[in-house]
Amino acid sequence: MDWGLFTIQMLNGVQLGVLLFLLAAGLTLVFGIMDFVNLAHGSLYMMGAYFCATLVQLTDSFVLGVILALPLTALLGWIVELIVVRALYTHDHLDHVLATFGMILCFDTAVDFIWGPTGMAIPLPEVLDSHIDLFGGHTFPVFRILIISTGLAVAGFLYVMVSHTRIGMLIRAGASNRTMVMALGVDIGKLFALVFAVGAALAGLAGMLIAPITEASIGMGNEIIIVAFVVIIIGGIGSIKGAFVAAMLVGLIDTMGRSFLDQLLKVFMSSESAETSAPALSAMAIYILMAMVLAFRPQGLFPPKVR
Amino acid sequence: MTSLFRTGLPAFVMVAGLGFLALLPVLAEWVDNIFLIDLFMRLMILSIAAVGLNLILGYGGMVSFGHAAYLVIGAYAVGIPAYYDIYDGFLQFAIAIVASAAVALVTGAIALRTKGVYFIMITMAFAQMVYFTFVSIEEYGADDGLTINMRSEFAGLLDIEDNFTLYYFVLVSLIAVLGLVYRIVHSRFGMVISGAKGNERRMQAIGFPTYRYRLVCYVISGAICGYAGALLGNFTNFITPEMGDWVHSGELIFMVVLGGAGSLFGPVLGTAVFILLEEYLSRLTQYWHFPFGAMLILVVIFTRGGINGMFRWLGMKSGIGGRS
Amino acid sequence: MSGAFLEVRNLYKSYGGIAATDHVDLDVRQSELHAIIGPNGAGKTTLISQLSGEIDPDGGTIRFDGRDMTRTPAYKRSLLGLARSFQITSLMLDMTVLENVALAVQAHAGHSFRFWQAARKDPALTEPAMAALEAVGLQDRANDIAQAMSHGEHRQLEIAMALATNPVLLLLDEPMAGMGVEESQRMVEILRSLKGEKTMLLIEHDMDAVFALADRISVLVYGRVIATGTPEEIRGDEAVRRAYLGDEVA
Amino acid sequence: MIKKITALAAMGAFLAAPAMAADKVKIGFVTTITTPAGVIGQDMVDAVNLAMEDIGGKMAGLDVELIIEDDGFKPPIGKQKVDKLVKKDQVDFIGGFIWSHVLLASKKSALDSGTFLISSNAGPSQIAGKQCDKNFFSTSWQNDQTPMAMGEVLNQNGVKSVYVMAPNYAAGKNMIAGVERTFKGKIAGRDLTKWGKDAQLDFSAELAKAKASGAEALWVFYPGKAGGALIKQYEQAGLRDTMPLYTVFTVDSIALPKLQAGNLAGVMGSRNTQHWGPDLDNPQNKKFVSGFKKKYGHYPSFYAAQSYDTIFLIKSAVEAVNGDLSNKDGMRAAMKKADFPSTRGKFSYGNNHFPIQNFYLREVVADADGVWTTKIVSTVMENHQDPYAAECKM
Repeated sequence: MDWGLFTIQMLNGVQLGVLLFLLAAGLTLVFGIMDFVNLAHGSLYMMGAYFCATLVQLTDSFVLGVILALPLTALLGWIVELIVVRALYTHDHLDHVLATFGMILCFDTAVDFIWGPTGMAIPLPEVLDSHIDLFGGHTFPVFRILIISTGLAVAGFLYVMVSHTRIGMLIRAGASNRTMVMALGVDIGKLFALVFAVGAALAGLAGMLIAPITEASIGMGNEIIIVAFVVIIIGGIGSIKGAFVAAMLVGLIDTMGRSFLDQLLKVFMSSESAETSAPALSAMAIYILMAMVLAFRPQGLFPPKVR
Repeated sequence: MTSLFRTGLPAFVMVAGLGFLALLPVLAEWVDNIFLIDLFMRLMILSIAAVGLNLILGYGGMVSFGHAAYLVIGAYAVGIPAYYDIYDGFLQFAIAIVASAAVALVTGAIALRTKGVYFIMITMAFAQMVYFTFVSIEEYGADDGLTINMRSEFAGLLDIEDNFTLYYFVLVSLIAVLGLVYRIVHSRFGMVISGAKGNERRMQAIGFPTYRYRLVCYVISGAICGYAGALLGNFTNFITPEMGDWVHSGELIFMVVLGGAGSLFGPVLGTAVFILLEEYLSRLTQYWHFPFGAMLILVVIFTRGGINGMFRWLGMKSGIGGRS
Repeated sequence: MSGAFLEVRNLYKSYGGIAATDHVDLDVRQSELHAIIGPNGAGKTTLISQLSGEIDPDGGTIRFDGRDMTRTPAYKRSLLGLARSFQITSLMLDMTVLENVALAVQAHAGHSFRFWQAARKDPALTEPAMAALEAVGLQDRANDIAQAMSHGEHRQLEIAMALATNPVLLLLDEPMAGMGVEESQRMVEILRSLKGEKTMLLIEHDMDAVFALADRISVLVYGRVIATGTPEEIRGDEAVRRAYLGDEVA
Repeated sequence: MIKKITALAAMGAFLAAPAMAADKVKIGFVTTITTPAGVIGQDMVDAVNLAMEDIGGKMAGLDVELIIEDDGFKPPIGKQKVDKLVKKDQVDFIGGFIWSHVLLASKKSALDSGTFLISSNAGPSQIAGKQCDKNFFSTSWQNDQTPMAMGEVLNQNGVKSVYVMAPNYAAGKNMIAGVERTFKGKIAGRDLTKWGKDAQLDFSAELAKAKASGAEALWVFYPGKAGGALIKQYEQAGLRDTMPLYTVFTVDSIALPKLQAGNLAGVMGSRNTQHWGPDLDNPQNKKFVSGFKKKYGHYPSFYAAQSYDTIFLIKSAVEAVNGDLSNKDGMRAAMKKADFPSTRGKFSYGNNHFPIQNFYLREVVADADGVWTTKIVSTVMENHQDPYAAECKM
């Protein structure tokens, strides 16, 4: 066993995990508090990436681009909540799925129309574009370290906010008992809009962090959103802690699968089939995990207490 | 007013619709556009799948977000034997039905333990597993798909190699599936299914082991989609795991809801609107997904119950193809 | 073994450390109408839900007609002759009145894995269903959608559905809740007409109805049975008076 | 009612479809317009439009009608579009096809109907070998050939071990087979990554594996946008100093502008193999490259060159039969001669209708205006025929 490689892959897994967490945090709050299924959450991830790419080109600064793109994505989220989502709260989950499916189509086409089909690269400043040396001749890209630390910082911030502030108290209460929050005389409409906008900004942030690696492109959110749903289902809908734990689990399983599963499969099958099957099987692993969790804990790992 | 599941379609509309479908190949020849046959064949095959999904979604209130998986299973039930030069249609279709039913039984047994959105997501998860299973099988083309060189053979009874014959085979299948679903939803079994949709707790309290009934219903629905998948494999002559992607499961739901969930002809209507819109909008502009998506949002926000609901919403007293 | 028709011993259920039913003992005799009263939050509905099998108790036993059914699933208890009505109206609202009752009949007419014959015109289902509707006076509304009916009629329909399963024991969870005076009066008449024929366990807040109907009464407070006896005995019981009746019945 | 209305509307629209005109050459062109891969399709469509202008919209005096269809990067959609072209539009030729799996899915529909099918890019081994067809022609190459050339280059550079990465689809597997065919050293490891609609673009785990494998060099095949992403991550992971990068179909005129915009200077001087280059010296290529740059403002890609060739190949066939489009045998025989001005210069067709042609080593350089492009360094394989031709019984 090459422990250096193992460590690097753990880091890669954690990096994927925090990215998923950023995406899942907003999703789980929106879902938990408003009981709203938002397939189009991935579109906000994409919009964040495109806003950021455009702003980085305009300002020539990655940091400035991100700082400006964040409120812009939040604003977009707020507008979406106002125009479309608000009208859907009284509908059932099936309607949510369909309407937000329609939103995905609209967002993807709008991006195609505005930015073209090519996709956009986000150039990084030199410091971030390099790598650091680890033990045993291994290296790790600086930017991925930035992703990990940003994700952990956001997780910490969310934890403090949810467990120690009044807004957080309302959010927790909302996730477990909606009527109670309304009984407290809180303007539920404002709370929803706020949570939706924050969720959008977090999704956008995830998009901004991945785009310098993979570029911003149309439909980039459509597959990862499904994984984000897997994360919040495993974690328990409405639970930030659950989202974090599940995101790490999923990130590590996926990355470790891609890294080591082919080696493992070669024990049983020809190396060629192993190389073809390994990526598919590691992608499948997270769904197996989810099915198992649901079979034994139908409410996920950390369901909010009262429901 | 006594019946719950009225077809609602005046007899002459149904006859006209079926008559149109029956005459279409002739019309297509006449206007020298045999592509119409392909278009309507695809429409009918997806209609069968939508009718199958409607059995659990519309009548049973179980929102399966993974029914495209059964299309894939059905299609590979034709494709894999064909890969080994086995073209016996009876065998292929039997495999399609049995395999989809078996997968539905296993996954349904787990999925039906959950409710609401958890059910939606777990059915999607199982569909993803099916998808990745076929992606991982190198022998049958993995991601690249599998070409089917010859269509199913029915021991001299029927030769569907010809598009004309296949077209009528599909049409008869559609009518048969509609008839089957009509019978099922009006039977005692169907009463239990729609009762459990209305109030599962109460159904248990009056003595129904609802889980078993729902599971059987889920299995029947999966088998119907598997059958549609076998037709699809024959029709396209080319199959890929991508047919089972979650987006296609979403589209199936859309077809059902668009036409009016829980009505006999609703899914057919919804599929027709979906396929024809797709065909025409995509011809008008490469940005056709935008109006398509916007329409979807508007339909959902302003109507409940699809096109049917839309007509009711517009003030037309009796909906079409569904109960009013 | 006391030989009671329904025998509950030591039944225990807690939520997050708070006991909803706290070691309840209860005997319901054959053919009696046994009422359970108690203040809000005393655990009455939790008790009934355990009896009907919707909630699993944490401990204790439930015996019905001599057999242990503490862990028997709800639908099986129904098939054994135990029927319940719900406190919050619980119907198949998008179906017609007749269909609601016919389903209850169907549940007890063998398995329903019958896929071909139309069920709605099956006299084997509709005739007993109509009879049950007549018993509660709803025969004229048979073909209306359940949703369209008044609250009082919903409660009557609840009873009709319970009756249609041909039960030997009826668990009635506040059948008169939210009813006007006239509607309550009707319900009392319906229950009176069933007395002697069916064994009934009645949870009710309407004390006039309870004392008019019940053969025996048990008083549940904070998940505990503090007294059981005839209406007169309960009226005279000091503990009950202190704990509960004192401010409600003068 | 609605059903009837829909049906009537459908009928009306279909009846209004243009009637067939016999005095027109109809060419269907299937490529990817939507999805991020649409950038390749756009380059191809641009080249086809340029070719149409250059021939004045006519072949043997007949008007040419071009019908462009989007395959959405998905094999089933590509097949549907081919069905439509064959049955509804009743085209005489179908060109295009970036992706091997789309071509494999579509070929039965086209060939069963007797329509000429011309691949402007994809060259899966199946069609070159056992499944070759008299009505199929390629204006590109067989998938294995370009990486075979690269294998030779690796040998020449004395590389002893290499780690290979490619997307998991028909062409990716062919490409790996190609490089392994000629490369004499050791394959230290292989990764096939998810492709298609949900293509994997984050290669962190794979690059870490490549590094840990101790291979001397990294060989990749990543067409389209994935190529840019891979090169970027290769740089970020600091592999440039330890593992030189060898690519096929990854660094091209589609990736380079973006790499230049992102100032990924590490790609400068990197080497790749190809049968063509914008600097290839022949009159047709000069006309094509300068015309393309003038019209669209950037260098054409090899996809564009092959698409341009496609139109000229068809033109040579139509002219050989003087516009008698029913004379399929005549047109086929004409195409077999490869008697048309090609951007790659003179070449001939093998028995399987794949070109027998040269492969060059190219290097990334800046041109006189500072624009990043490629320059041909040497010829790696001369008049090379693909290894599957022998399996083709034709």
